[in-house]
Amino acid sequence: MGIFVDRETRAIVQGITGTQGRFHTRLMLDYGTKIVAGVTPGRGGMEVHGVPVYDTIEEALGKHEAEASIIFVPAPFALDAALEALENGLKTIVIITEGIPIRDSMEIVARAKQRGATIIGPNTPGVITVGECKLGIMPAQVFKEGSVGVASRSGTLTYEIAAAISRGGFGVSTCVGIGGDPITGLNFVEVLERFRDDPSTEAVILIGEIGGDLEERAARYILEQGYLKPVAAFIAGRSAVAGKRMGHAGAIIQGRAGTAESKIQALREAGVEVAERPGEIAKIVGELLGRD
Amino acid sequence: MGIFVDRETRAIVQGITGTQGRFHTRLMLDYGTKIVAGVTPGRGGMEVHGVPVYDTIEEALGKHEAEASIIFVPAPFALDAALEALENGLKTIVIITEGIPIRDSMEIVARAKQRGATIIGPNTPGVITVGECKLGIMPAQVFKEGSVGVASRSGTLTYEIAAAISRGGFGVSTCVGIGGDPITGLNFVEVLERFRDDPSTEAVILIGEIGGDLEERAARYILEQGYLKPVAAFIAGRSAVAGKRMGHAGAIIQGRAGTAESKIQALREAGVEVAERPGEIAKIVGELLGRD
Amino acid sequence: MNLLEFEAKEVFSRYGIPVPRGEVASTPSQAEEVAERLGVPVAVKAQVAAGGRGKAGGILFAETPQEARDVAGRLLGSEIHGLRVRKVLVEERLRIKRELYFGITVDRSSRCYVAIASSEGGVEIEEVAATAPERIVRFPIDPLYGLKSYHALRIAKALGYSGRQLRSLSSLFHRLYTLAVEQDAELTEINPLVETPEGEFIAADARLNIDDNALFRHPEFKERLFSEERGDLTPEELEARRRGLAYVKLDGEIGVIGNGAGLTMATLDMIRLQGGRAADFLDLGGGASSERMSSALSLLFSDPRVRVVLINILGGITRCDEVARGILEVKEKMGFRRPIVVRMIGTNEEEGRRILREAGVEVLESMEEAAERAVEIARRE
Amino acid sequence: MNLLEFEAKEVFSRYGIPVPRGEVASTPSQAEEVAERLGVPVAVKAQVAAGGRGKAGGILFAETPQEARDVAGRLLGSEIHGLRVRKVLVEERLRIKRELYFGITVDRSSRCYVAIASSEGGVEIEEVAATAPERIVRFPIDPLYGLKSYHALRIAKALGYSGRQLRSLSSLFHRLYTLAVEQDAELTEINPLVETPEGEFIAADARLNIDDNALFRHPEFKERLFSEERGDLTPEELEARRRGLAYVKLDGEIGVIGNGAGLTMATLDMIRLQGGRAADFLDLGGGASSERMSSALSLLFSDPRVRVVLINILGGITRCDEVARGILEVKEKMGFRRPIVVRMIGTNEEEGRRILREAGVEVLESMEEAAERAVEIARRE
Repeated sequence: MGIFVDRETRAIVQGITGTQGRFHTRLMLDYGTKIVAGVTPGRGGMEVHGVPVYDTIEEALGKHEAEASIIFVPAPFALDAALEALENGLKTIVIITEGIPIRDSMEIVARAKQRGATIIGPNTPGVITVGECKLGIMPAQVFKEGSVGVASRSGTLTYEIAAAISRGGFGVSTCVGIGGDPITGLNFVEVLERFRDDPSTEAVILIGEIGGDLEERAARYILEQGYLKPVAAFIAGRSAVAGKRMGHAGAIIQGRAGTAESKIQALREAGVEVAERPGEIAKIVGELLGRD
Repeated sequence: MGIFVDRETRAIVQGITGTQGRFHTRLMLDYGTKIVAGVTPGRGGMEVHGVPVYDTIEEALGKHEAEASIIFVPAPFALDAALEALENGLKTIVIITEGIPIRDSMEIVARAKQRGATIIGPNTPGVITVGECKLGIMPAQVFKEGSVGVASRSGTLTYEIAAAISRGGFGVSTCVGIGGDPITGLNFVEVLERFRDDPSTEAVILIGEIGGDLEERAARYILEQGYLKPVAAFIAGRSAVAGKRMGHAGAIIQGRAGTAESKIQALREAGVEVAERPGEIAKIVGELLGRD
Repeated sequence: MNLLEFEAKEVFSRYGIPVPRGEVASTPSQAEEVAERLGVPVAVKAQVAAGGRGKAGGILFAETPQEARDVAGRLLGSEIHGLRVRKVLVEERLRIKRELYFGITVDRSSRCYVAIASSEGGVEIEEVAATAPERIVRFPIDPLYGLKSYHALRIAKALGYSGRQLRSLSSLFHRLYTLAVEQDAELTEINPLVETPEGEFIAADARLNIDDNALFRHPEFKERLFSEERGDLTPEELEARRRGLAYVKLDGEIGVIGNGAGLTMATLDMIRLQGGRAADFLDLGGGASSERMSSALSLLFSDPRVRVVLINILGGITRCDEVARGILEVKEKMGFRRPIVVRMIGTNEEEGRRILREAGVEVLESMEEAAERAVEIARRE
Repeated sequence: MNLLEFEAKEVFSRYGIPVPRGEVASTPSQAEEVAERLGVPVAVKAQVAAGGRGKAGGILFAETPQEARDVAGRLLGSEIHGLRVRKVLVEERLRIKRELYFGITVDRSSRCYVAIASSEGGVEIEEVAATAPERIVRFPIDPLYGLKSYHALRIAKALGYSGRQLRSLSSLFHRLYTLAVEQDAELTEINPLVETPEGEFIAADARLNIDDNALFRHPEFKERLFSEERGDLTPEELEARRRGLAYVKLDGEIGVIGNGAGLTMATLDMIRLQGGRAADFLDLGGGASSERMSSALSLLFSDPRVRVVLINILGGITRCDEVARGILEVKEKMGFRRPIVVRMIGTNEEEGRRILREAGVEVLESMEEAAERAVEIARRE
């Protein structure tokens, strides 16, 4: 179970012959992920860790069945890679690539909507349904199987918190990186909706940061919908200054919008427990799940 | 009755304040067409022959109901005018404008398909359902009411034939100019389908010309579908030479494709009577309708 | 508007499509200099905007600069399909492993651009379509989506390429598509698209036909619309274009003026049915004014081949009296240099007839009659 | 990348958006010359890529060329919001009937561009949004459809214009949209957009922020990315950018290096919770190599404000031993110029710890502990 991916998910790796694609294909295979094919134009006929490589997705789908893909191609080619996946009917597309132009991301997301597909990312560590499928670049060892759903805008901070959850004796159902860019395929509300319907998830952790208003909208959603599963959060960037981009393209306070304070306040007003520091998360999870 | 427009049709004139728009608005009103509003950006608040003018279609539709429009704006602005009509939900759009770039026409037609709307033209005299509604620039006096449906790629040649029909004591149900450009919203097959379902039409005349293969496709349709109403045709351009554009942007024989001979042969093989000269049309109509 | 090969190749280069090294020359000695600079052997190619140039002897080869001079001398000033050769393109001679075809054109039935590729290049694509249709790949392009790089890959794959060549060929296809859209091409094609023994792809020939109606978006080409150098129009056609008339030169002796493309074509057809031959197609267009009429008539009067002028007007938006006044103007200015036959019906027909009757011109009722009369006069004159 | 006003106005002009007549000057005497050429009165505007420039005294006026020289002298070399003024823009002073606002920016929630217009220009749009939201028109733009001319008309109409002004204003809006898309703007705005007493619209100010990630499509701007003249980055930030590090200068004394933006931000937050102040945000990014680490550490060591460096690494793709080796490199090359505190867990953690222990560096387990230690050292030093 879990959301977006599970043990049945069959995936194609786009950009499988690059350094990153190659490296993570091995790690994903090691985790048990069903990588059925790879795609790199001009490299059709090769194999990468036993996975056959094709020039196009169309060709790959002529030989294999798949419903997901993970994209490692360089930023200037990511738009086309995503459109190729969409046009060929793939329904879950993880875009690891960092540095995609905003305009390209807007197009990807709009096309995905037309086709009813899910874009995870761009600039995401991907998604992992613990013990079942890892479609991403997160280190597997920090995750233990459990009932906490995690949605996050960052990478290593998520691993930090996942490790804290594990140390506390708890575990994760699915962890989704929605991505660190200003335009991403998923927002927190959409992930919360999925976790709501996932029987293997009992509580949800949101890992937010400065920039945009995804956290405020999540807070409003939780409040207005009377979200039934307990939610906790951590928000990075309370010490950030306005107008400066904090690493992630999306992590920027613009004018008065996007401050950590605004997000924390909104979440607290919606009854979400907001941790002061990552280390507190395990304790909070214990409270949420009703065990100490 | 008739097709595309009838006495209930309410239309907006786009480009109503230009010389052509103004002139033909009066002629259409004289014919009894329900012109409910005009649109010219920057001219909102004016009146043309008693028709109120607005800056945008959105505004016009705030005050009036309409389902059709007729476009007289210059070619560089025609794409936007058509898109505005489509976005605002109009379902029948007559594009009189000549000289629209092919790429713009391709976009107009593709967007119309998405929205389920009908584009008549570009580069068309428009459509007339005789005695009910004239949404076009054809001279009304050449048409008499009757049961012959006419679909044509040209203007004056159509009037020539309509006049011949009238002289022969017959009349027209609806006459549609599909337009003289290589890319048009309607083809002959689509018009034949409409005439098939129109009880006021008993026979159909197609007026074709060199270029493209609309006539051949119409012939194939008539043959394969066993079209039940009698069809006659006239094809202009038997003396045309390859590679030269005969006035209409669409009237050009390219390589071996688009000759009058090919069209005439295909139509005759489908059982369509093809007139040698416009003057024969009345006689042929008499035969089709079973009266001499 | 059909660009000349060297003009098209300039545009191709801008889009990163490889073309042979080469330069244009207007004189034999320039051709020699270019051949020297490039190194021999070279191809010397007549710059005329007509198809089948190769078969018509418009492409010659030279092993030495001197020979380049000679063959350039033979081409320059000659006529190919009725078009004068004013320039030649001198190019390195490519070594050829295989000749392919790639083009983007308008698919009228599907109302979109279509990419056409074939492993049979160097001959006309219609030829291939007729004899070996299985060698042609057609890819219709959704106007709201475009040709993406992975579509281009699919096309290149269908031609049997893989690896590095698959990438370079598909990238070339994609560039030509971008060019077609951005430049409003009605047709652009590379035939032959040469594969060299080293595995590179080079556009040996280049055709680019820009949609005349889109020239307002392309000021660069718009200027050439009325230029003598253009090369795909006869001097009469250029003059007519300057006067805003749709004119096509034909090879008969009956001048024809009509209003509306279909009606004018039908008039030509009628002349042919009567056994005559038209000297032209001249469409006044919609709502013709007296100036247009007089401009058209005087144009035909200046054509020595024309023995009689047949004017066929159906008054709708066009008013017959306006047209009649235009005819009268010509009479007053230059006199009727040739007999004229007028057929005129429709809006303000009576007033038009009256004006012409007073000028001694009889007006006929039917197209048939008018064509018959014109053919008769042409025979007699 | 934030363009300077005069650079943005160059781009605006290319798109046919009216801007005041003006020229840029690097010296007071150049400013005087420009004022003479333009005619007085003029505005003299500091060219720094920072908002609120007017309030900070960056825009002055001059009634004579001599005065233009004087005020330019005052601005040139001064600092506005920490950015050095290297150039001024000398412009004709506009006569103003009304000040509007128009901008195109990215709507993160709707995942599309949004056009924002207001009849309240000349103040920050966030200000208007807070105090008079009814004066703001927001128009979200479908990325697969675009802003059409009739959308622009609708926006201009909502500001209360009609007739000729409606057309000219909407055409200006449409041009700015075209610019935004073609230039990959993250934000472009005209504030104020001046309506003159004659009814013309002129972009009195111009802001254009180009998406850094799209610079591969804009070689023209890409070159400026590392240029000193850019003006919106401090020298340290520029140097970090050259080294490929995500670095933001802050005003404290604890140097921070992390891997991953979220983790680094959380580290800053932790320092603040402990009562300390960070000197920077420095993210090594994913899969950091030893070179990146050593480059980052030596950068912070060269900052005199830094009293202690806190390194927080979570090994995932990044390997702790790699990072440890990078730290060691710096020790060997330049020595530890400041105390360092390292927190490191994850992939190859043991090997990393061992390397650092041998170099005399203790590695801590938790972020909290590490932050506490760093704050303590900063107090002591």
